[in-house]
Amino acid sequence: MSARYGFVIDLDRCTGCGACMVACAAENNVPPAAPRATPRTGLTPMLVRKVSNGMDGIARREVFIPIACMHCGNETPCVSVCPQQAVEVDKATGIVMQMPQRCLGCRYCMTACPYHARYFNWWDPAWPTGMEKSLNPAVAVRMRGVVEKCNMCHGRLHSAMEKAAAAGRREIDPADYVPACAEACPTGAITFGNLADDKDPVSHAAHSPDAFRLLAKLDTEPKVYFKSQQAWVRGLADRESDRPSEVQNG
Amino acid sequence: MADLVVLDRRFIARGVERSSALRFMFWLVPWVILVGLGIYAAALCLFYGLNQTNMDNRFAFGMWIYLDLGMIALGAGAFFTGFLVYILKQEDLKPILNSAVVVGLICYSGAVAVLMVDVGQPLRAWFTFWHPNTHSMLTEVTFCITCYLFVLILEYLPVLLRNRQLRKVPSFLVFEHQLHKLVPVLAGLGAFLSFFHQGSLGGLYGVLRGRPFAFRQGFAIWPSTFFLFIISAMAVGPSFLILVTATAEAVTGRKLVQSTVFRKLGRISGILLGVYVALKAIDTLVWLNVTSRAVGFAPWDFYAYKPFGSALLFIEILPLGLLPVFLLTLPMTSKRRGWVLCGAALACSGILLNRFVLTVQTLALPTLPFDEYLQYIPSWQEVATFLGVIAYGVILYSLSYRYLPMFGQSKGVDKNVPVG
Amino acid sequence: MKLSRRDLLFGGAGALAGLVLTPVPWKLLSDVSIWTQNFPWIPQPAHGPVDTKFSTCTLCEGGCGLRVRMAAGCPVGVAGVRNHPLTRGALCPLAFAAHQLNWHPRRLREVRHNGRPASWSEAQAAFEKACGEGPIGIVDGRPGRAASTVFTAFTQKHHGSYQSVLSVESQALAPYADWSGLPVSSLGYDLENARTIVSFGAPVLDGWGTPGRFTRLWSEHAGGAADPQLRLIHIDPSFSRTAARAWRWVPICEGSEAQLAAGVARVLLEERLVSAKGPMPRLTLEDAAAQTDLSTEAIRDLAHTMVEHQPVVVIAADGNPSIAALNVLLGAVGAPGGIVRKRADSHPQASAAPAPSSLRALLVDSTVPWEFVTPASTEVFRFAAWDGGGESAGWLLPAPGFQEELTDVPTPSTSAREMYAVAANLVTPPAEIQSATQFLRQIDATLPEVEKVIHARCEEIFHAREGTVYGEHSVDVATVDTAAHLEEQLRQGAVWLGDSPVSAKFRCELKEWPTENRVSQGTSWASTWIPPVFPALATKLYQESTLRELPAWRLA
Amino acid sequence: MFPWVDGFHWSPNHIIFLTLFAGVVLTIASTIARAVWRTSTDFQTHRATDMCWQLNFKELPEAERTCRHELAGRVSHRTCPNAFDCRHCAQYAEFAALPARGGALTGGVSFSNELLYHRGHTWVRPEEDGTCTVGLDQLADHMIGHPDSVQLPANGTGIETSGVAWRMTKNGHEISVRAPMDGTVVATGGNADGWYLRVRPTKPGDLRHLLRGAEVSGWLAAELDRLQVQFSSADAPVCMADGGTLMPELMDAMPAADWDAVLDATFLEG
Amino acid sequence: MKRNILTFGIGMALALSIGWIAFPHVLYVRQQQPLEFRHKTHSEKSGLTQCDSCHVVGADGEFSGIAGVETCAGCHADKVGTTKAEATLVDLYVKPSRQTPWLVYSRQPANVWFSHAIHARRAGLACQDCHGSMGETDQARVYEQDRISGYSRDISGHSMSGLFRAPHDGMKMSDCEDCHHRRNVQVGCLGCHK
Repeated sequence: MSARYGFVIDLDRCTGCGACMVACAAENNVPPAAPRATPRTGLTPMLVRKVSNGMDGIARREVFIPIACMHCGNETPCVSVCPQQAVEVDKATGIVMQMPQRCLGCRYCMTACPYHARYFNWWDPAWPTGMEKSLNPAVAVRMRGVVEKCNMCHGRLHSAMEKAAAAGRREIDPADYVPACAEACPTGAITFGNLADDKDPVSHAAHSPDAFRLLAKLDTEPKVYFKSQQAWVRGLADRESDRPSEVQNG
Repeated sequence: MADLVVLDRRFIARGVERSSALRFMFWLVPWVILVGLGIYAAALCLFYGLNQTNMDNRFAFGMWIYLDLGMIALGAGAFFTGFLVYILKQEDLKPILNSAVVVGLICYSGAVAVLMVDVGQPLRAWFTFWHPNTHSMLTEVTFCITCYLFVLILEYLPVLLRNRQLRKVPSFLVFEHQLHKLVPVLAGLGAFLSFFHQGSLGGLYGVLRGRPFAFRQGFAIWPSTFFLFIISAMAVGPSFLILVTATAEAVTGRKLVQSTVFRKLGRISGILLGVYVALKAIDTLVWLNVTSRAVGFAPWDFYAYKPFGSALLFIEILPLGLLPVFLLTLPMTSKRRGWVLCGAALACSGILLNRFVLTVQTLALPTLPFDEYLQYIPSWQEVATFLGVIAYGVILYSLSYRYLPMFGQSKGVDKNVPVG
Repeated sequence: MKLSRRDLLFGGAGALAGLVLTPVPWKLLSDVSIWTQNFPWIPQPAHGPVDTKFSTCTLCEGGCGLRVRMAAGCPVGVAGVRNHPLTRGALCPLAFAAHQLNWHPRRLREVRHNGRPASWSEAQAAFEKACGEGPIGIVDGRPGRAASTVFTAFTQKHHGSYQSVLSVESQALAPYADWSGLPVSSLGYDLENARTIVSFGAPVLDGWGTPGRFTRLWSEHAGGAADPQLRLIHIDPSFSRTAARAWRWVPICEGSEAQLAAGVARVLLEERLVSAKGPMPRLTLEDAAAQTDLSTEAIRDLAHTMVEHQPVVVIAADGNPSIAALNVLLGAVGAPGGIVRKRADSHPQASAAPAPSSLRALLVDSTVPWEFVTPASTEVFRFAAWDGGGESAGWLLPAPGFQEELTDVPTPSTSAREMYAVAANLVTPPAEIQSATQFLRQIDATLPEVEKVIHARCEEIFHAREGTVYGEHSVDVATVDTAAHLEEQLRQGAVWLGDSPVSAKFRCELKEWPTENRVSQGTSWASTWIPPVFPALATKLYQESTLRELPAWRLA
Repeated sequence: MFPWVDGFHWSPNHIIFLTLFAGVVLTIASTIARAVWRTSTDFQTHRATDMCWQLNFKELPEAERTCRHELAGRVSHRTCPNAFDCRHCAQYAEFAALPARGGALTGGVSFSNELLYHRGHTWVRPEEDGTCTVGLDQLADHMIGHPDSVQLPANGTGIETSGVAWRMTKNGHEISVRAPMDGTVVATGGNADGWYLRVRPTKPGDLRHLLRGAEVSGWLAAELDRLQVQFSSADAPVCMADGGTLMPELMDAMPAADWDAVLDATFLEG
Repeated sequence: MKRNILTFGIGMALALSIGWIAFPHVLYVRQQQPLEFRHKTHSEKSGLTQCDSCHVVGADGEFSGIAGVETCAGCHADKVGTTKAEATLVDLYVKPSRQTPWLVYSRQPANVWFSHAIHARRAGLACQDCHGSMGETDQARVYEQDRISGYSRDISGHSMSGLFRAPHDGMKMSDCEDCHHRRNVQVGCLGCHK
């Protein structure tokens, strides 16, 4: 099987509640914020950012953009730069995989990523006493001094594969593999599926006229699509000269 | 104390005048303090992790990477002078050679030391050698710099073994003699390695298609910055040697090399700088009109963010690029020591500015349409480490100057020079 | 022979050469880097069997279904339940980290009296003494539970008073209760059938009621469509999340919701947009416009849009009667798609009156929000799983935390249909922890056991033979064979939902337009969240990003 | 990446990379290896001693490298090109033929015409039995006086011209005395005996490189000048006003002087 | 000259002996299993000949690993035989139904995901292919743990040099990769890491 897993995120449906962020952190054993952590040094493999059209009053529009690793499929910027093969694109799934155990923390990949979707463990991961019992056994805890990012909840992919194997199947049941963010989204704004499969609703949505990708002109073939019926939101895909003047970021 | 003075005297070559031991110690004190501070700061970073710095997820590279790029560019004098003397047989540059080796050693060892603090998992750094990714510029850099550091150490060894006390051990003396005979090989090797890692350091940012401000097209696998960095490093290496030597002369109050050496270095530096500036200008034009627009970025937007205005670009090319070229090459100025020094200084700062723009400004600029422009002020730990490395350089240079035949001066030459 | 320096030199060289030919340097090199891959001070997940349990969230009255992944007997992940009738797999952002709450640093693990450690026996003695000396009161944060039955039983026997604290959502329904004489708990919103929803500052897309019930509904019937089936009109001084996603956002002056309601009412009546004839508010349209900082056209336009797509229902953020009155005018009371009446109502009449200071002692259940103010004169026995800070006068009694006790979950106040679910005790609570009911039963053993009450309720449902049980697959109660079987299903996380609401009209008599202009308190995104603390991972939302702000009265 | 590391596969990239890397590493390694190897062979082929001397000679100030013939006044100005080893000197014969105009030695060190002097301040006296006696000349003797310790080579050990003959220490200064000739030690004396070694020459009668007669006086004069210059820096009593004699136990008498430099110069150390 | 060679040799010999003989003893902590367990006895006497009579792959493919005490209780509810180990098992673990703190020889680190379902079911590997003759062992051998990395010695393998290894010695990443290579199985990092 050679799948190309990806997301289609309907920005008109995203209420910016943040369920995806929390669910992602819980699923992937991301530690709670260190006392001195800030939005600039935090660990948020899934990050919902708030962007406004810069107007005020009744003309004001806001959109929440969930940003995780885009799993670029072409010239993947972070893969070619890693000096010791800690990042690679999985042939079978198209997932861009980050290996914290191999990473030496040079952070070159972070400078390479146009989406700032990679995060560095500035602190030793720490949980309040006893809370380590609530860690998810399907995912290893990262250590200080390495880069991490969205691995598409590979822990869930593993259990799906295991389940399939136990049933003597090679292919996994798509229902068994849904990343935490997509599962958590209370409005169904985040949808996940196999872009290579034409029958998959997600690959349909990806081709809808409302769909767009961020910085597509960089030609890195990101596998996360966004969707909106509002023109100004679709306008956020590329940085033209007339950007929204002021923007707040999450 | 007294026998310390005697000891110190014993290591200074006979007949060579050096300032009094006491005076030398006073000179060292501030630098030693700085090094201590630097070590303390580095220890904090290694023990508590990089949260001690002010870097963050957007500013993943900070002051230290800038330091590395800058130092390695300035340290290029080592390989380039070696290349000129041993391969191109420019014998008249020989007097400056040892000094060049020491400067190179300082810059490279310093850079590697900082790098070891900069990475999050220094204990795993060797993975790069075990599982290298041949597509990564950083791999190229790591391999070349490590190898070249060995080369530099080997080049430094003969100088070291010529110390008055060490040479009294016959086997050392003979080994020094034999090794010295082989140095041309090392010089060639050094040139080869430097060529690659200087380039790769440029490539480091040039390949970042995710950072349109830094991204450049190029030839084969190498972006244009690869070649720009090589030329700029070769151009600025000699200039830095001029500065260092001049400083040493000022501090010691001795004439260490003939002015002809300065003039020659200056001219070489100037000519190469000229080539560099020309290429740089072309590269910038290509980027402005093709590369950047191709990926949907209006190039002048990058300069819309203060304090980094488009002024930086012009400063880099004109007063810090073209001007030194003239100062170092034109007959009337290149004869005057003052002008040469001035030109060298401008050239060095030009390259440092270039490295700064590439490392810091690139990261400060937003890529996503809804990103904002970020600022970053290094923490005291970063600054302290930075200064520590500089101080280490000064100390190593001073020690080498005091106890080793740095400028090939033989006994009695500067007998009649006033005590510096 | 004595060792010369040269000997040492050569010996050292030999040792060095030899060492390189041994595993020492290489093994150490690799081991040290393996060490960096599992730093001993970094926690590792426990080994143990993994399985999935279903339950219901008790952290607010929403009654959302939970799918809890357990490893080695501990919850390691929380998710929604796809076929849960109300939430359909959706949860609030905080629930996804709720399983970490039990290890929250502010978790209460010992009895405290006036801030000093004490013992259960002391607390018990003190409470018994209080019962002897005078009337005691029990405050319940969530009426209609088995525990509530225990409380009422106790108060009846010991001549105490039982009160319950109403959630913001129920308070919004209180006016209809006053006008119709029905208990608040029997009313709800029939959102599923509404086509226009006008929220006066209620964060309907941000944690209101049963989070997920409306978000799912909205995303199915509205999403970002320009002309949606379900129109959401949001009236809010600030550009809140709901405002950002609403079909229309009407910004008005802080606290002028009542005036706007009056203005709209005036337009509706004057222009005969509704069948109702009155009462007419005193406030003129111009005054309303002036006070709400809207143009008269805007208000008129709003009124027209409201009635364009029927049925329409107005949702208030709080119990402001003027806004409720608007529903009466719109005929949204006792009609499909409006304020409806759940079928039976077995719940005790709940009164939101504050505790009379005549009481000798007051037992506050852990379901009561931390900011509930107790009269200074009475001795307070405060049950809580987490310490909400502030000076803790009286007794602070450690209560079971997340999924640590067997309890039942009654109908959420906003729901249009009756619901009944059971939250199992998936986690064995630490020693030294007791629920209020356990505490009371130690004083009076004749009180009913929570388990028994739940059992009885199940029997009741079984014999009524109405509604549906939503477990792995939904089955009508009528087809369930035994009550025991029903109870077992509910205990394993299934949900019982009553049949659709009776359309039997109930009338609200409205003599004159309410004049009360109470300012609706700004409802924060976590207003329904009862624990005084947030899960550790909520820091992702307000510290490691600027997506949210930590509500002032919550503790990280 | 490397053929023996998990998951390695040959690809053009890897091949280029490996070749370059291997090349670099080999070059570095071989360079070191060659230097070490050559060094050890130099020692085995007894070239080492001579090389060391040659190198040290190069480092000597020009004033201390004057040719014996200039010292003897045969030629006006000449610097020795052969590291004081006249056995390899082409012009030796032609210069030696010239008449010497050696002035009498002023400033109180005496020397004997029977002795042949080495520039390292040792003398050689050929004996009847074909062996040679080796001792310290008067200047060195006066300078050191009674050495604190003397390390003489065992009988049978070979010594090479300008190699180390024996070691002495005085007031914490290590002094290694250069051998005046090639040969094998047959007997050892000491400071008290007035001689230090008795040596059987390797090539009998080949002592052409040693100073004699007028050369010695010229040389000693130059040496005394040097000493004066060196002492002048130290706050020492002017010990050698013209006509005065060099006082014995000089090192004890003038502890303040820069003996390190003086000894290095006197015994021709680097 | 001779002397130099001699001293050089001595130094070398010293280093070699320390590195090859003393080092392993220093590096590894040796621990005894909590119980004297005999696979042999169980397979011969009690006829539990199949590995999966105790080590089970569940319906979702989850592997039970070493059987829980409840499985032991199946036969050892009361003392079977009179050995000391028997007494310990029943009194210390079965009666209070406390899990036996086995030291797992082949326990992979937390960052490794190994699925018995995939390897044993789908790929059809036999248990012996990796665990060797564990099933026939007649006593629980000493558990050796690396002081620095904390891994069981079975992971890095018992041969220090990595050469002349006994079959089934070592369960390192390289071993997995070799096997995958031989059967040309293509998996990325996260195919085996979590």
